[in-house]
Order: sequence, then C-alpha cells, then structure tokens
Amino acid sequence: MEDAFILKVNDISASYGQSKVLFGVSFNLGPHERIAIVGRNGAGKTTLLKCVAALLKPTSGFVVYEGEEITGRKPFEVARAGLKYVHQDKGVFQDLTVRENLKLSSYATGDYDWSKVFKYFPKLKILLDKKGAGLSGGEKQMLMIGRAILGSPKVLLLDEPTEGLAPGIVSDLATVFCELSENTALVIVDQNLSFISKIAQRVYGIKEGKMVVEISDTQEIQQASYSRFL
Amino acid sequence: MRSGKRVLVFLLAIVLVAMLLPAIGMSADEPETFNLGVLLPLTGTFAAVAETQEEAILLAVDEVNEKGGLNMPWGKVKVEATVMDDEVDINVGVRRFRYLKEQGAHAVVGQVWAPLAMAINELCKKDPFPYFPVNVAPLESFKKGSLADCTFAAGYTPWTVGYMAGYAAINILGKKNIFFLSRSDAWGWDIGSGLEAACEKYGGTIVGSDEVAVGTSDFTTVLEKVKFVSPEVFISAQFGGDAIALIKQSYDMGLHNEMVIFNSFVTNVVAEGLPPEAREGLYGMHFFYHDLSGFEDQEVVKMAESYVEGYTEKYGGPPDAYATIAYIATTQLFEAVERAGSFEPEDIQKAIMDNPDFVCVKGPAKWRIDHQPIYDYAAFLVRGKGLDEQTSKWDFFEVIDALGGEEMYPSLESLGY
Amino acid sequence: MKLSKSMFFDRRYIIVVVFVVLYLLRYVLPEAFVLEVVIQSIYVMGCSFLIGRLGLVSFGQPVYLAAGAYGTAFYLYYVGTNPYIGILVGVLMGLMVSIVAGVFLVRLSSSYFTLSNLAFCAIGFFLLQKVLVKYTHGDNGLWFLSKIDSTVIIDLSTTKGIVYFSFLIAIGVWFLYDYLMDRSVFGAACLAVKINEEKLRFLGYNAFNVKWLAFVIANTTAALAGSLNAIYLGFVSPSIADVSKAVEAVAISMLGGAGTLFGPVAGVLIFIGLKDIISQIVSHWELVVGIMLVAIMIRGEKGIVGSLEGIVHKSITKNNNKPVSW
Amino acid sequence: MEIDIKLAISAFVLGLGMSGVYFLLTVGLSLCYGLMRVISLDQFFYYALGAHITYTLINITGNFWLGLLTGVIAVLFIAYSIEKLIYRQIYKKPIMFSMILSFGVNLAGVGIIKYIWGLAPKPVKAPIGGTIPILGTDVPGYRVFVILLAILIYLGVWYFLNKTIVGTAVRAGIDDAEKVEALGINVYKLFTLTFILAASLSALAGGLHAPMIMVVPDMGLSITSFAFMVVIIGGLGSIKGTLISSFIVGQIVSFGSLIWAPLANIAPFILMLIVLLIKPTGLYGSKYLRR
Repeated sequence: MEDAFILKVNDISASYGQSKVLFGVSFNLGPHERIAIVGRNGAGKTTLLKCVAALLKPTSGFVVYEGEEITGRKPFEVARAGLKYVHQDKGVFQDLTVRENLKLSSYATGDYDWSKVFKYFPKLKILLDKKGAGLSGGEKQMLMIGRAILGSPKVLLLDEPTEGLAPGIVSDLATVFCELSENTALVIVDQNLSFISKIAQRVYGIKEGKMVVEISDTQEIQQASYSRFL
Repeated sequence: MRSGKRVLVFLLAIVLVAMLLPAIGMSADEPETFNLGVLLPLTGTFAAVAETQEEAILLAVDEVNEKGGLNMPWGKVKVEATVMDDEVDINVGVRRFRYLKEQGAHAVVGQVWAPLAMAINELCKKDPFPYFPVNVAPLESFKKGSLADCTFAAGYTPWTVGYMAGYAAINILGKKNIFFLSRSDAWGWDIGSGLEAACEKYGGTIVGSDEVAVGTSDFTTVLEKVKFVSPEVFISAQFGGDAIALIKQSYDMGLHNEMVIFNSFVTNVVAEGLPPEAREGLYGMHFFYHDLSGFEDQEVVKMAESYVEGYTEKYGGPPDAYATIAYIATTQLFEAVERAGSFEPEDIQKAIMDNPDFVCVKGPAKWRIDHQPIYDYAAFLVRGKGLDEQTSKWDFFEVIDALGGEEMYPSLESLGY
Repeated sequence: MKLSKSMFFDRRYIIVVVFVVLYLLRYVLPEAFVLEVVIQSIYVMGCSFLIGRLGLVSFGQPVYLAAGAYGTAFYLYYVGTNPYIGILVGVLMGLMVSIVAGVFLVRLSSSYFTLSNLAFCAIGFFLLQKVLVKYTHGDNGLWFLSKIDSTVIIDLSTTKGIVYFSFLIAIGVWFLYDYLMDRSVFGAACLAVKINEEKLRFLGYNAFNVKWLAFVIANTTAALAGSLNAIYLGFVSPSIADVSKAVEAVAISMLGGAGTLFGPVAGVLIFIGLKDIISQIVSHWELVVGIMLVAIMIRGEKGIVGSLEGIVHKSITKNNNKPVSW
Repeated sequence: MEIDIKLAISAFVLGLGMSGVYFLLTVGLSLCYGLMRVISLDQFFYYALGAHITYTLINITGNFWLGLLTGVIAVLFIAYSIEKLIYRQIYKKPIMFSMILSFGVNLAGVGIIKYIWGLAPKPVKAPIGGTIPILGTDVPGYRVFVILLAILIYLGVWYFLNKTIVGTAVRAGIDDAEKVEALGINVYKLFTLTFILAASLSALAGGLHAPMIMVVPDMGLSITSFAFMVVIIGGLGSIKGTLISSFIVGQIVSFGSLIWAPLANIAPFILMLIVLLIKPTGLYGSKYLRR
C-alpha cells in the first residue's frame, strides 16, 4: 500500500507564536482520491493545509509528496512540483484582470493551455477582462480553481471552497471536483457537510488541533454522522 | 517570600556600604594641568562647522602649550583638551557637559547651536563655571540676567549681523530697496530686526520679505517672489548648506543679472560649496576672511597672517569664520585665566570685566558689560570671486570693507541695562 | 505566572533590586549618565509597552515627551516656582494631549498609525517652534532652572534631589506596568488586541477602548519623563519634539526587548552607553551604532531582555515552555 | 500678498519639478512596502549616495550624465547585496523590524559617506543651464528636464507593472505575496528585483536633485519626512497614488511657500493627517493591504 499514496502527512505539529495549534496530525492521500477534512472554526484545518503546502513551517513532523520529503522546502517549489494550495478567502488578485490572473499561473507553471479551465468554467471566458475585485464570490472561486489547475497539479488543497456561495454554484462545484479527480487528488476542507457527503471518498475529523476520526464508510459519509465527533 | 526579604536586607547592606564610601574630594588648589572641555556638535547639521571649530580650539591649545603652558602664579600649567560631541541634542549636550565637569574640566568652550548653549548657560547660572560659547547667540540671551556671570560669548548676536548687512547694502553698495529672506527661527528674526534698525537709521526700504525653515532645500518658489518684487539687493539670512542651495538656485534662476545677492553671514564652507559662477559677485559679511591683503590696518593684517599661517600649516587649509570665533574664545579664556591667576569662575569673570580691552587675530576688541565683545572689525564685507579671478583653491573672496564698533551692536538700553 | 513565582521571588522585588543596583551605579558611573538612563527608561517604557503588548508602533513619541516638558516649563516659566506642581501640570498636559490624539490616531491600522503619529509629531514641533512662538520663544527655548524653588523632603532644585525623585518615580512606574502587563485583565486584553482583535470583540470587549486606554497610559508615561527632563535641565526648546528623534524610542524598545518589563532599562543603558563610549573613540560613531543596530535586529529579534529571559528560563526549568515575560 | 498669475504659473511648474524628485524617491518606497511589506528607510542612503557619486564622477570626467549613470549602477549593486545579506532575514518578521533595520543601514551608510566624502557641502553644476519661457514665465531648463524625466520614468514603471508578466506578478504580490508564491512563482526573486529597482530610482533621484540643492551626507534626512508624506497620502503600495500625491505635495509645498514660506513645511503634514482621518488607507491605498 505504501506507494499508493501520493501524499503522506506524518505527525505534524504547528504553532502561531506562543499558541500551539496542531498536535501530531497525520493523514494520507491516494493519487486520485478526494478526501475531506472537517472540523469547527479554529480547529486548525487551515493551519494543517498551509503546513502541507509548505507555507507554514511545522514545529515537528514531516510531509512526503511523491515519495520525497518536502517539509522545509520553499512554497513555490512545492507548488511547481504539483502540490497546490487554494486559499480560503476567495483571494483572487483584486487589481488584476481574470486574464492576468490566469497568465500569472501559466507563467509559473509554463502551462499556457487554458482550454481545460474553460472546459470546467466556461463563464471565465466572458469575464477575461474583468478585474478580480469586480467578480462575484462564485466567479472568484472559479478563477481560484481555474488558476490552480493550470500546470496539471497532482494534488490540490482546497480551503473552504464553498464558503458563502449560493447552493446552485456549490452543486456545480461538486460536479467539477468529481471530474477533476480523474487527474488530480483533492484535499477539501469545508464546513458544508452536505457538500462533503456528495464528493468525499474519505473524511477526516479534526478537533482542537488533533485528528479525532477517520471515516471511509460511504454510508457514514453520506449521513454525515461523523459530525458527533467534532 | 522569605527569599524576597533576604534580598531586601542584602540590598540595604549594599546601600550602607556604598554610603560609607563617598567620593573623596580631590580638588587641589594648584593643579598641574588646565583641563579644557570642548563640546561641539561633531555629528548632525552643524558637523562641518564644528569640525573647523575643533581644529581652531586645538590650535589655540597647542600654541599655549608650545609656550610652555599657561602662566600661573604657581608656575607654567599645561593645557589638556577633552573633546566631546553634543550631537545637536540638548540632553546629550548637557549630559556630556556634566561628564566634562565630573572629569575635572576647569572650563568649557563650544556649542554652535544656540538652544544648547543657553541650556548650559542655565546650568552655569546655578553652579558658576567658566563657559565660552562659540556661536552667534540669540539677542534674547544677552538681555540682562540671561547670561551666567562667567559665560562669555565670543560671537555677537544675529542682530549685529543683520545691522551690518543693512549698513553695508545701503551705505557701501548704495542699494536701498531690499528684499529680505529670513529664516523662521530666532536666528532669522534677530537678523531681521537688526536689518530693520539699519534701514530705519540709514534710509533703506524693505520692499518684500519672507521666511523659510532651516534645512529647506528648495527655494525656487520664494525666489520667484523675489524676482517678481525685483529689489536692488536681495539679503538672505540663510547659513551653511541652506545658503548654498539658495545662492545656487538664485543663480540658476538668473537673479544675479537683476539684483545684488547678499548673504548676510557668509563662510568659506558656503563659498566652497558653490559653483564658481554662482559665487561671482556674491556679497556677504564674513566674520574673518583669511586673506586680508589690501586692508588698510596693517597691524591687523599682520596678526591675521600669522594666525592663518599657523592654521594652514597644521590643517592644510585656511581658517573659516566660525573657526575664528572658536579660536578667539579659547585664546580669550586663556588670557583671562592667566590674568586672574586662578581657575575659579569668579576670578576669571573679574579679570575680564576689570580689563575688558583685548586684541585678537582680527584686531582690537572690548568686552561689553553684557558679555559681548565689541570688535573694531566685527565683520568684513566680501565680494565673491569668479573662476577667472581665483588664483588658488582657497581664493574665494575679495575684502572690500570692514564694519564694527559699538554702532553695529544693539544698545545696552534695549537689553535692559 | 504561577511557574515564575515558584522559581523566582515576586517580580516586584526584582524591580526594586534592579533600580537599587542602577542607583548604586551612580558611585561607579557618572551621575549624569545614570540619571539620563532612568529618565529615558521611563520615556521608552510606554513605547515598549505599546509595541510589545499591543503591536502598536508609534513614531510620534517625542511629541508626548514634549507635551510633558512644555506643561512643566509653562508652569515654571509663567506661573509658579514649585517643581512638584510643575510636574503635575506636565503630566496633566500629557494626559490631555494623548486623550485627544488617541481618539483620532488609535483607530488607524498599524502602519498608518505609525506614520500618522509621525505626522502628529511634526505638527507638534511646528506648533512649538512657529505658531506658539509668543509663548514658547521658538528655538530660543524657555529657561527656568534658577526659578525652581527648593522643596522639602526631596529638594528638586538640586541634582541629587532629582536623582532620588526620578528613581522613586521609576519604581512606581514599573510597579504600575508590572500590574498592567501581567496582573490585570487589561494586560490580557492588550495582548489579545495584538494577536487577534476580532476575537477580543467576540469576547465582548471593545478593542478600541482597550487600545485607547493603553495609548493614553503609555503616552502619559512619556509625558512624565518629559516633565522630569524639564526639571532636570531647567530648559526646554522645541527640539525635544524633533521628528528626527522619532525612531529612537522605537529602536531602543526593540533593542531592549519590546513589551518586557526591563527591556527599556536595558535598551537605554546600552544605547546611551554605546553612544557615549563610541563617540569618545571614533568620530563617526553613527557608522558603528548603525551596524550594531542591524546586527542586533538580525540576530536577536526579542531584544536583549527577551533573549536573556529565554536563556535563563531554559537553564532553570530545563524545558522548552515559553517563559512568561519578565 | 496678492498672487500674481505669472507667479502662480511659475510656482506650478517649479512645484512639478519637486514632484518629479519626490516621485522618483517614493515610488520605490511604495513598491517595497506594497510587495515586501517593509519600510525601507535606507532609500535615503541610496539617494545621498547617488548624489555623491554623481558629484565625484563630474569632478573626474566632467560629465554629469556619466556621473548619474555610475551612481545608479553602483547603487544597484550595493542594494543587491544589502537585500541578499540583510533584508532576506526579516521579510517574515513584523514590519517594525524593517524600519529599525533599515534605519540602522541608513545610519551606517551615511556614516560611510561621511567617512569617504567628508562633511562639507559639495557643488554640482546643472548640466542644462538657461531658462525656458513657459507662458511668459522663465523657468530653469533643468527643472523642466527633471519633470519630463519623471514622467518618462512613471510611464516606464507603468509599462513594467501592467504590460510585462513580471510586473503583473509584482502587482499580484502587492495584493498578497503568499498567494503568488502558492501559484509557484519565486517571490524572492521578485523581492530582489523590486528592491534594486527602488534603490536605483532613489539613486537617480539623488543624482538629479544634486544640481538643485547642496550635496551633504545628511541630505536624505531633510527629505525623509516629505517622502513619507507622499507615500502615505498616496496610499502605501499604489504607484498611481504615489504619482498623484507627489504632484499634490509638490504643488502644496510650492504654493505654500508662495503664500507664507513656513506653510511649505507643515501643510503637507496637515494634509496627510486630514487624508488619513477621512480615508485611513491614503488616497489610493488598497484596503486589502492589512498590516
């Protein structure tokens, strides 16, 4: 089973200044898997993802990606290697147009083929010359994901992708994510349990910085019964 | 908390021991050296000026020591100078002044920056101490009761600078319509009131005026105003770097073609910082210009020459205006100490006031009751030389005339005497 | 805090110890130096508190120092002769200035707060130097040293009296800050402002009020130092509020360790000491001080006291728990 | 004093000249803040260094332009090493570290200038003499040149930021450098590039300013507060804001001194306070820039 995992997170601990946020968290991810990490506000989900993407340095523990340890490497190297983090605050570059947003990602990855982006999100094609600040929440999220899938990443870390989006857009996103996982493994952090029950193949529960539960049973995921642990 | 109490007892013990070890007074009546404290702003805005003053003071010290030292009743006494930096900061200056005193200085010379000189003077009022500031001190500080008994200022006030500038412009250059650019501080205001007094007396008119802050680097808008008013002479109160910027910009804007440019208190540093073409035809009052050749009072020329020679030999260049103020202050201090036969401030003060006439490198002078020296030649009227007139690196000016005497000073009545 | 109590004695004893030792230095070092260190430490204390405990960096400290100094100076120059009343007037002036300034400045976010304090300082300087010239005599300054009356118990008209008094005041100030920082809810609320303002709001505190109160306390402390300084020098001039000295208080705070109880003392001691020693040895001391500042900032980000306490705690407790700040 | 129209025109043009120098000096400051979130007080050292090198090169070669160019290139290398040696270590620390650190660099740098060039003010002759008549007023030719050059530099910077991919990355980084890094772009290269761009523009400002003022080691000090006002009024991190506020500050200084010279020194501060009280992020500062 060892090599079946593209990403292995091992015993990660992290802290912000003086306050400890994560206590020895571990999880694994298969190559085309969609897993979800759930937990309440402040449980340490975002910190965990940032540690995996090398944007934060964990105080202990390590992350193995494609058989190589990546802890302590520069975030941009990790991203170029195909492990990409998508921020939670719909943070497209406000001052840049959609085109420039995409161009930047192409520049970083050398992948100028935007057709796959437009395949999933045809709406972006019409919005190309609109500034980031003028997009709606859903459009921003589309751009964030579209930007991230340039360069065909092997793992996408999605932080709260459905936060504040209309239900219609959320269900569209669910479809997109399922299609995406043909080429890419997904780690999704979200609080929208019905959304997660639609797409997740495995669910990890995190509480006060510790991993408290791992559920792979489809039925349990669909009923969201794991929420009692959180 | 037991450990805490033990600490307190321990501390009390230390305090007691420390109190039993008071610093033993070591002041001998007939010291073998005269410790001269030198406190100058060696860093900060006035650093360039202070550097030349330090040189002049050390020259005066060397000259005394070459003669064997100060002539005191108990024999020759060598002078030892300690130089400290006041950083143009009142706290730092006062602190270092107190260091100098604690290290046993018998007198202090120094200060370019007026507020610090006044702060130190204030200390000397409470605790008498011979103090010889080397700046051009504000008029207010000469009001009766302001200066400490043993504070003697070798420079005069900006009022005199302004008065002389007005006198020279009106009576010597014959220019009666004046634009005056002041500096918005005591220096500028004092020059302004001196200038006004001169105008009133000799019939000049100030047709326009303005003021700018110290450290202004761009004068162009103000200069446009000057151009617009088009006076016969443009007198400025700017000093040092500000003066350089001002004169340079005046030249760039062509003011020199339309009027006489007159920098009220000019120095070699300013002349050096100017392109020769901007210096050409610039007028100014110079406290002491090193080349007095052609000046009628041969006595003065000779004395100045030997001072300039000594200075040039030691430092590779002639002394500047402010260096000479410092030199005069130091030599006067030495003379007074010798005459007093004592290092005590009361005796030094008495020695000066009993015998106020003295002769310095720029001629005869006399200490007035307000502790200002009345120079026969308070300042020299100079005209800037252009590149083709210049014969050597230090040949900046031509001396045209000299002004001085009681007439150029604010009256004692106006100062409350 | 429980831990530190069992390991050390009550911190209030340490405060007394530190100042008594500093006072005894008077017999080894020049008195002027020791006095300056104490007064400047009081001045820097407020600044250090704002930086370390609230994350507010103010480049306008000189103006609050000047408020205190001019309050005292106006009283002693124009009105009375009692130095104690003079100090009181100075502190009240500082209090008023910081209350009013706080209302406007505290609401700004951090970098803008820093720099608008700078602007406020420049405006204060301008007022003292130009606009109020009738009362302040501009750059000439106000001198009143010989006007100060001798007073009973501690005679503030003598330098010795000022030294005693400054040390007593300093101990009082440090007791106050010890209480504010680590013994009160207010101190915790301040730290919460620094870490996460939002969450403080959830807890039902008004972040603005916390910041404003801290700002007023810190800058009134600066004004107190200004008053002491004015009494000591017997002279004030607008240069006390000069913008070019704006960075100094912040630099000293960082040097000593911002937000620590003894950081200001250590910072001032080293900064003034270095300057006094280096300026005696080399003529261009700025070069040396500049390089040292860079080195200290790169190597020890917690400042001198901050780094020291880490080492001490590690060696005593033999664990890696972050120590509470001294 | 009644303001004559002729005086007003010349005040306007001369104000523009000041704006030009302010802009060159502050555009780098603003970019550094925006992208790296550092406040780089050492820009004033580069400014003074640029002026001093220009002065020396004029003395050796007699050519102002060569001096200007040498100054910019020398500063470029110095800034490169300072960024690598010093700034690298503090990008992740709170912003005040950069302030104090750069204050230290500035102090040390000015100390070195004093050591090499001494304290006395030095003359630099304007390479373009004469006056140009504009609407009936004579304006020094060199000022007009500075204005034109500043406009040119603005256009260049604008082109770089808006039309090149690296510039786009810089703009994105001003918004959020972490997100740029998460895309796979080496932001540290961007930081180095921005820093040396800023420093060379400061050196250019110093060299260009030299013929107008006096060249002294402390020359950066007198312009520091104005530079900060320009950056803050415009909004930290905004190039457009910097341009507009340097225009405004230049005009305020110019017209202020026309009315009463001391106004020139204080009016910008008052304006800055007013702007901040109304719009706490400056005129064009992004409210997303939180720090």
